[in-house]
Amino acid sequence: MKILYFARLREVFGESEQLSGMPDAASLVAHLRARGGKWEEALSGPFRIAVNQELAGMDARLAEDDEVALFPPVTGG
Amino acid sequence: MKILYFARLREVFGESEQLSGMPDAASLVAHLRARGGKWEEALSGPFRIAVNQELAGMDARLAEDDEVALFPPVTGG
Amino acid sequence: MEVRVQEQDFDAGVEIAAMRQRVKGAGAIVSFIGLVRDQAGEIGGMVLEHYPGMTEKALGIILEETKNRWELLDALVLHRVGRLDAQDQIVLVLAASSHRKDAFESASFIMDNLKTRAPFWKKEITRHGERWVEAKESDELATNRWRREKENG
Amino acid sequence: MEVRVQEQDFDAGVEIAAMRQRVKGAGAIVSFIGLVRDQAGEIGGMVLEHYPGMTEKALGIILEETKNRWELLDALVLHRVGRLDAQDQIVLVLAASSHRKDAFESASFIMDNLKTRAPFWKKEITRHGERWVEAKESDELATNRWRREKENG
Repeated sequence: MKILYFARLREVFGESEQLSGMPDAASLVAHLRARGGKWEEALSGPFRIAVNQELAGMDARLAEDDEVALFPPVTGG
Repeated sequence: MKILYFARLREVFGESEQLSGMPDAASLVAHLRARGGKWEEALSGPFRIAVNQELAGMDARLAEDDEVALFPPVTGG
Repeated sequence: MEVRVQEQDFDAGVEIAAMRQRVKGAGAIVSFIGLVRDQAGEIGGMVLEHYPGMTEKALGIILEETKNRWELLDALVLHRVGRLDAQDQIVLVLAASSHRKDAFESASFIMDNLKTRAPFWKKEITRHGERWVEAKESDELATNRWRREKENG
Repeated sequence: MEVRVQEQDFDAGVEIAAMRQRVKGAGAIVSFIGLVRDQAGEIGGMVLEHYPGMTEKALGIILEETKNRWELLDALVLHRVGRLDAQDQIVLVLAASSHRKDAFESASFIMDNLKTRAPFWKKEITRHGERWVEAKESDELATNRWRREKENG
């Protein structure tokens, strides 16, 4: 699955990466945090997850062809 | 005092008239109603009173140099 | 703060641009435009009468109340009078504030109070003749809602 | 119903005029303009990032919800991205309805939901450097208020 990062998270993690074998959003986040360092740090603050361009919770199921995005709480308008 | 009429009341009563010796708004209205006919009829529906260009109640005191206006409930905007 | 009563049409874009120039530091500008509605293709036009002098005074008081209640940086009320056709613009209200909630509520408060306290009267011209528009109870209720909200909060 | 995301500036007057042309029978058009606020003369500008694709989808969903809840004849959300300067226009929301209350509440609902659900991020450029704008709790509360109002009535 494709993982996208935006705003502050993009500056720390880069624009995107490919990952596989993540059954749900919580597993994905745990996997990223386990990388330690900047990953653990950046994901300790508030962030949001979107699955296929819709906001989702940590319990969201993930499929291999999903587009998953992690980003800070939005601040437009 | 000068009495002004607007909208539906203006069409029935004319634009304005001079009256004197009306101590308050209620006396003025009673005086106009006592004329009977179109006066009684037009003042049987809802209407508003302004004294010196501010909305006032029937208990509003009147002075000889006041500008008093009678008109239907407003419908602008 | 400005009140204008005029026969000629207005351009909301021009008024908004002028307000942006005047007001530095605004974060939000809300505009309301009221139009001559023609629901059934019945209304050929409208004549708007007002009470010169009282109109400006009443709108000025409403703007003062708005300024006392919200963080309002600038406001404009522009109301047309005279002959209007279907779909013509009747009224423009602008409210500028630092915060969107203040701008929205200011514009809404001004319109609700204008509807019940500013001396304008509409006479519709239909195929069947002319008729004075009746005041709506819902407008009185909308004005009273602000009074209640103030008392409760 | 229209959603636009663009770098270039917009003219609210042109958009309002276009909506008036499109929508026959509207009685009220409410517009909201959000501006880059510079409270202390500190902000030299701003960069607005977004999530292409999701932005349009999220705004489309918000417009659908608005249409289901109010009598909405037409609506526009136009949001800028990229580099903006102090006092530049960021966002334009238009809502047209037969009734002023529906137009006001629609525009306000769209803005409140845009603030918490549309993927835009602001980075301020100040004299002291750049910083990502923090989300405000008051925006979450504003969005939640609509949810509560719906549940209560």
